[in-house]
Amino acid sequence: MSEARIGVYVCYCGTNIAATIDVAGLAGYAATLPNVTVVRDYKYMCSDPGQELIKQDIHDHGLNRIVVVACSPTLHEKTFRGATAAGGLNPYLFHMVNIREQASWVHEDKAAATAKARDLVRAAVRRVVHHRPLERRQTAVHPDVLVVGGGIAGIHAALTLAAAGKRVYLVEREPTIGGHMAMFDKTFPTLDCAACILTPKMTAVKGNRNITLWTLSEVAAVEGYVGNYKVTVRRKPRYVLEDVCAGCMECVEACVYKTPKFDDEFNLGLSKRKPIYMPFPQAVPQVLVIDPETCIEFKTGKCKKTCLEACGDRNGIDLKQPERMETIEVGTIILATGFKIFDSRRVPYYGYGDYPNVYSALEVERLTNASGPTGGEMILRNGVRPKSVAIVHCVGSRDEHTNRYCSRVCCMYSLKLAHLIKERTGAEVYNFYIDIRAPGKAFEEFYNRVAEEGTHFIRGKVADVYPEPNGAGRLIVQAEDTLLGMVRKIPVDMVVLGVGLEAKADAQEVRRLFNLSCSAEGWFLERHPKLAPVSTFTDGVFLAGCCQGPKDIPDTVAQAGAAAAEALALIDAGHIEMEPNTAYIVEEACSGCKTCIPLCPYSAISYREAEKTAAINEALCKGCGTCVASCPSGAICQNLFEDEEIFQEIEGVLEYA
Amino acid sequence: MKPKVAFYWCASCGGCEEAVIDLAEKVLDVVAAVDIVFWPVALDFKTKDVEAMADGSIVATFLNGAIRNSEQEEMAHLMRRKTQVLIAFGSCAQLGGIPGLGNLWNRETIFNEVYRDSPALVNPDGVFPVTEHRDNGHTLRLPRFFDTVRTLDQVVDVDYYLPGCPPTPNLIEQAIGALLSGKLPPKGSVLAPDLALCEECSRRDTKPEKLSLEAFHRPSEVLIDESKCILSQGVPCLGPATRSGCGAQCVEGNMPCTGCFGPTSRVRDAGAKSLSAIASMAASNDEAEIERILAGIPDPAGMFYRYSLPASRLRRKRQEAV
Amino acid sequence: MPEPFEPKIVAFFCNWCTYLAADLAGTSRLRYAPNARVVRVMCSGRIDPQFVLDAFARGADGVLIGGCHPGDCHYQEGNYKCLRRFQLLKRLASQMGIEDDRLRLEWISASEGERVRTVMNDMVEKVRALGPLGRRKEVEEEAVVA
Amino acid sequence: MSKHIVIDPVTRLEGHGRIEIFLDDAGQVERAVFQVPELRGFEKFAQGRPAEDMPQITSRICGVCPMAHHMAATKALDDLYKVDPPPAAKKIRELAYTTFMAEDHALHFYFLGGPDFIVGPRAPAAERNVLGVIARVGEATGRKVIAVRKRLRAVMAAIAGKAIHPVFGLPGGVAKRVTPEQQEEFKAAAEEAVEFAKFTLGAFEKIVLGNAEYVDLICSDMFTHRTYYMGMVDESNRVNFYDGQLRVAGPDGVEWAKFDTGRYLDYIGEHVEPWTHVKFCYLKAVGWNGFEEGAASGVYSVAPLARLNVAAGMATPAAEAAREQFFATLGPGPVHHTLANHWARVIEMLYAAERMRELAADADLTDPHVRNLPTATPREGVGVVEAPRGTLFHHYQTDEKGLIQKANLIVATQNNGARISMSVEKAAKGLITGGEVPEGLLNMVEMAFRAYDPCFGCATHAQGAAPISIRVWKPGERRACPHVYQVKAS
Repeated sequence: MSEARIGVYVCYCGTNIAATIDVAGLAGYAATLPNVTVVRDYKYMCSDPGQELIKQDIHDHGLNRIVVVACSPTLHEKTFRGATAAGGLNPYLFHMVNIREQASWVHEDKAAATAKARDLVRAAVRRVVHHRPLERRQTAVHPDVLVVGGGIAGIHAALTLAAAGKRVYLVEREPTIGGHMAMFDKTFPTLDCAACILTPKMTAVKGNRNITLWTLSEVAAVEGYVGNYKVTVRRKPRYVLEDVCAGCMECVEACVYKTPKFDDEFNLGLSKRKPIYMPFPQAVPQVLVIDPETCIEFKTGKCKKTCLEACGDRNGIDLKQPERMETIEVGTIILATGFKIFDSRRVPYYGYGDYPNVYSALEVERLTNASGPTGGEMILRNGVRPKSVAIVHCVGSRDEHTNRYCSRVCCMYSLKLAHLIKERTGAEVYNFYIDIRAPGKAFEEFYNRVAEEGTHFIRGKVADVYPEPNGAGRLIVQAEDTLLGMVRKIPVDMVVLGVGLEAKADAQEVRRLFNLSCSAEGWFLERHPKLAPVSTFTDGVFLAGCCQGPKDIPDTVAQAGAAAAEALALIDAGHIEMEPNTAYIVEEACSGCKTCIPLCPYSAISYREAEKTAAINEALCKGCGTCVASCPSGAICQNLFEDEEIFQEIEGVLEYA
Repeated sequence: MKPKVAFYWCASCGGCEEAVIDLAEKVLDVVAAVDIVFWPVALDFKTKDVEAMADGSIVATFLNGAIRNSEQEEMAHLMRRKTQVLIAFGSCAQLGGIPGLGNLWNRETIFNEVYRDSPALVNPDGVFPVTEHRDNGHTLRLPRFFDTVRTLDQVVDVDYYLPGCPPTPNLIEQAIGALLSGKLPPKGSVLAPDLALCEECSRRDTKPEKLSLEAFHRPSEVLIDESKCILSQGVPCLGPATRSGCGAQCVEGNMPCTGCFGPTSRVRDAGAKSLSAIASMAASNDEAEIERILAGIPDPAGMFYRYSLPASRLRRKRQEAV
Repeated sequence: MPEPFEPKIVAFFCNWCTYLAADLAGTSRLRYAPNARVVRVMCSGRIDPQFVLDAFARGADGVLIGGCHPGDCHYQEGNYKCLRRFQLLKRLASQMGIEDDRLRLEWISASEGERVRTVMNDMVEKVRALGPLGRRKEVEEEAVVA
Repeated sequence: MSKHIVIDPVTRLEGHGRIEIFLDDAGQVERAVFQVPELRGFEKFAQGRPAEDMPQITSRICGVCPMAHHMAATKALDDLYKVDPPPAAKKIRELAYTTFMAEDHALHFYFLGGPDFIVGPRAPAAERNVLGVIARVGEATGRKVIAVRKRLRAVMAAIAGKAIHPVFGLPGGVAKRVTPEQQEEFKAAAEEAVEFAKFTLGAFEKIVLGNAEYVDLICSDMFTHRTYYMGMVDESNRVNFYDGQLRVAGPDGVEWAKFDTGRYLDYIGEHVEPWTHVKFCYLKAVGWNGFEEGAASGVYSVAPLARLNVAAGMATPAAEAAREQFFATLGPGPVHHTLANHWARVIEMLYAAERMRELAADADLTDPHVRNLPTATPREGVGVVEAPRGTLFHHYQTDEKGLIQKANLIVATQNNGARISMSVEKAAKGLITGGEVPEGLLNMVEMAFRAYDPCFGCATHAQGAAPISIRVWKPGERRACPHVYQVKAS
């Protein structure tokens, strides 16, 4: 290696760094370090003029190593590698020092923070000397895409990709796509009908030859890496053949159960269904489904199987239909697995589950829905139309005991429900709220409109819901009105709980399946909150909709489009460039002890009988370095993380100036 | 005039001298080719003869043994001064060797064990040896015993290393050959193959490709199958982490390699590396279960630093903690 | 008058969980003790026991290893390999007179910025209480023994 | 003439030591002190190690007699785990051991001690070595000596894995079986060993006993001490190196004690002097009465001469015949002449070779069952063998996991420590008169302890050895007490 000529570039990041670290002093110190040729400080290194400095110096001073002392490499490593390359150097002759996220932002004592920064710079300068030019590997991107979840997010992403001519696998766990949106009646703030805007998209999915729709299906395993994922999908039996069934419903008529007997999941148990049923009229696919939990044939084997007769020689029913495992190859994956609503039983004093007239907002969505259990008629379980209704906001949101976060949509849908209830019943509607959050387009206007309709707004958290003592059957809603500064006890016929949104119960398993990170609340973690909101830390896996965090339909659809676009970018590029941080074996140093072979999670290491040495398949290696650390004779090395580079870093941070 | 060669010993057992004598008839060839000017175990030349020589007049000195006391340190400096090519000869000089295990203790604890707590001892007055003892006008001195055993290159500049406890005659022969022919590798080289022992182990092919272990056994606990890789039988063998060149003698003797040849040139801390490799084989991801599996290795320091504690990154147990 | 003892801690953080958590602590402006110097590796499975002992030998008073929670490794199982080595290394370290609190393995996920602060502060306090490890000094003294 | 003479190091013995000789005004030796300036540490760093590692760790006490330490440690492990090796294992062990004894005695005779007689005590220093020996006995013979030794070392390596620092010893047996092919080679090697031992005995008789001056030297009072003797004997009180009871004979040759090795602590004590690192063994019951001869002093001696003195015979025919001739010549016994060790050593070499021949031919040798696995919980174990240089004790205490908690090692040269000091002083007083001290004379002082074939590596479990030096102080210097290093500097 020729004499190292290092350029060190220290960033002020405005005051982000400069406020806690003596940048000029740090630069001055860097200049005293061995092999350092040029040191510069600059207000914003990541800006064009900042990067220009690097290019210029490489040219003017014949630099062959670059160290940028600024923010986290996860943010700008790419940027500065780019600048290094633009200056005519191999981008890997560069190293980045993080003195913002991990120094200036977390320390107060300027002297201590600056001392820490000095140590880190010294380490980087020592390390970078040992860097070698590296080439990025290219790997082809499989053009097919997997979309997990058939709610509005998954549907929109799938249609967008299909429209671009890409083949999409849409995998949905339920018997139908549509997700939560299909359960809504109207959507805020425009009050247009959810079904009217959703069902056409659902049918479009079914009709699109680029989309393979698998309902009653779940992803069982994911192997491979960006551009080359191998996914195994478990397809549960429907017992009704999709390509045969015409959805004529005769089998339902014929079922030995004369009347529906079992809770209808889609209507949240507000109505009943038979063991063989159509999830809801507009379900996609328009195919019936048999629930083995409730079907007599499955439980006793002694059913007359009238459904089979009804279907006749169409033979659309196959009670022996097995579970199938399908393996598909895709280049990219979009996760749109959605959310679950908060279970109000966790707040006992609201009486949900105890008092029949306490409803969750989603149940009310069904009650107001024309295709719902009551055909859209707003009546209580006893068939009576409520004269007074309380809507309790922030149930399971903004709450120390359940979820601290704001679920973002509850205020607006609560206003929507207030409007609908008033419209359908003329009842007095009381909104118990903490704050009304209406930050979206036309949201505030909608809030005002609902207020003008005469809906009551009581600012206060509901402390208790209990039956009226006089036995008149109404419920007393008690809250402290923080505007009037007095406790209000309001008797109502119906209580609607504005439940918040939560991560799916199985979010952890899904996260592990796709190798993602989760926020503490269980929402999938985006790569960067601002610059990469739909990307994840696993290349080629993108997020759409509420699995990433609570959001409303417009945001969800926008995000789904963004995710589709990210996938398309990879697909149309045709290939992606992999980090060259792979492990490699120095063959003449390998004794063939085989220690490394079982340690590789990707089976990238194999033993070559002829040479009696181990070999690493670079295409399979993901660069974790586990084998490197375990090679007992030091015959395995890792690009970008060579032993020597790390030892230099250790020595660097500990060699006190 | 024949090149002058010397052999000397510091903190060692004499095994390295025996290894030279084990050159057998080849000793005569060596004697014919070189002029041995110092070799206490076999020849009657004295230190004063060495002191009388001009500095650098000895072409090569094979110095075995670690540095344990002040006299050895002085001899090391003397030999360095008189010698062009100084060879750290054997595990003790190269890595500290078995005596290096003394670095788990210090002068005081060792003295107490020997002169205070030894079972056969009858020492009512608590007499300890002293560096200077006056006895009706006569002064008797003993060298200063250090707390810490050091390798030769921690005391003087070393040109080459000849590994092994002891080095094998064929390596010694090759080294002398290289010296005489002037075909020497770069300074600081270890004069043995830079590959791990598995390379020359007759049992390599019997080792499964994917080996992970549900238990580690001590050689005393199991009957070792003479035909199979010892590690694959759950008995820790340091072969994968140890430099080859000995012909896998211990494994041929149906016992695991204990690492006397030290690490390859690419490893900085022999113990840490072999620990890493062996621990990684534990066939579990559960903390308690891993604990159970690794319990089969009751003495990590003694196993992984059997010959190399003074040469390890930490060199010794903390004085305060001894 | 001697300066009060400030422990030097070398921290090896995996790129995908603990390093991100440390970044998150930064973006969340959580304040913690400035004693640690982070060395980034792709996976805790890359952490060679040699690195840990080298850090101690060169004067670190404590070494902190940060990896993904069990089951969460970005590389599936690297953190388990780290755990296996760590458990044996821990015993070796204590044989060498290095106290438990000086060598820690912590599982910190990308979202646990708060935990980075807690662990850092806690470790610094514990090591401060233990005082300097002094390996570097001891070795230097050995070099001029006699 | 320089104010003092430094001979440094004393050569042709394993390990290191120092002798200080102080002269009075008349130039007569006033005091001669034998120092071992080194320290054992093995007992300490054995602590915490697994017991089964002891055979390999303690063999590093001495690279000349590693087999002795390896074997004592292995026997201690048998006792520790209360496990009895299968017959084949015992025979394999003893075969390796007797091979080693024959080889080691040969080494001493031709390389270390022999040159003083074959080349001559006052011959030029440059010739007083194995090369000088070869020059005297002829290159052909010289090459034979080397070849036989090589072959015996090969036998040891074949059985033990390594000749230097064996690996085969395990509680309850050995690590590896002996194959029929190996056995054939062993038989042949044993044959040659016996022939070679006889040849050596002949050479000794010719060169030494045939030389009146040497015989006088051997019998001279300055190389004679009347002390106790100790050695291991079999059930018929015959010399045995590998196993048996310990027998102690008084200066008068009468049996003073005979005991199981496990009870050694009842009989042996260790005494400390401030001016040396080696501890001096003595018989507890008699007590430590300084560096004195006679029945009233606990000082005793081990090694070849002692073994012959305590034994009623040798277990093999040719060796027995040689023993009888030995006592007939120097007899009746006990023989107190230190230099007679050289003769006794060659007789033992013959015994070792003959015993080796018996074992090599044994049918059990190739039985594949060479180990019984330990089942007992370990607590304490003692292992004792006769090393070339005398009785060797290994004694371990462990925790229930078999990790060493305490180790005690008493080695051959240590048993001889007191008598070696006495020999040196007596020889110095006998040889040095009038302060004129030619090199040859000093070599004869060296001979006084070379006869014991002392192993100061063993004696101190050398953690670091200082070369032996003989330093003669003139009266004037006494006041100044110059430090030897200052002298070197001047």
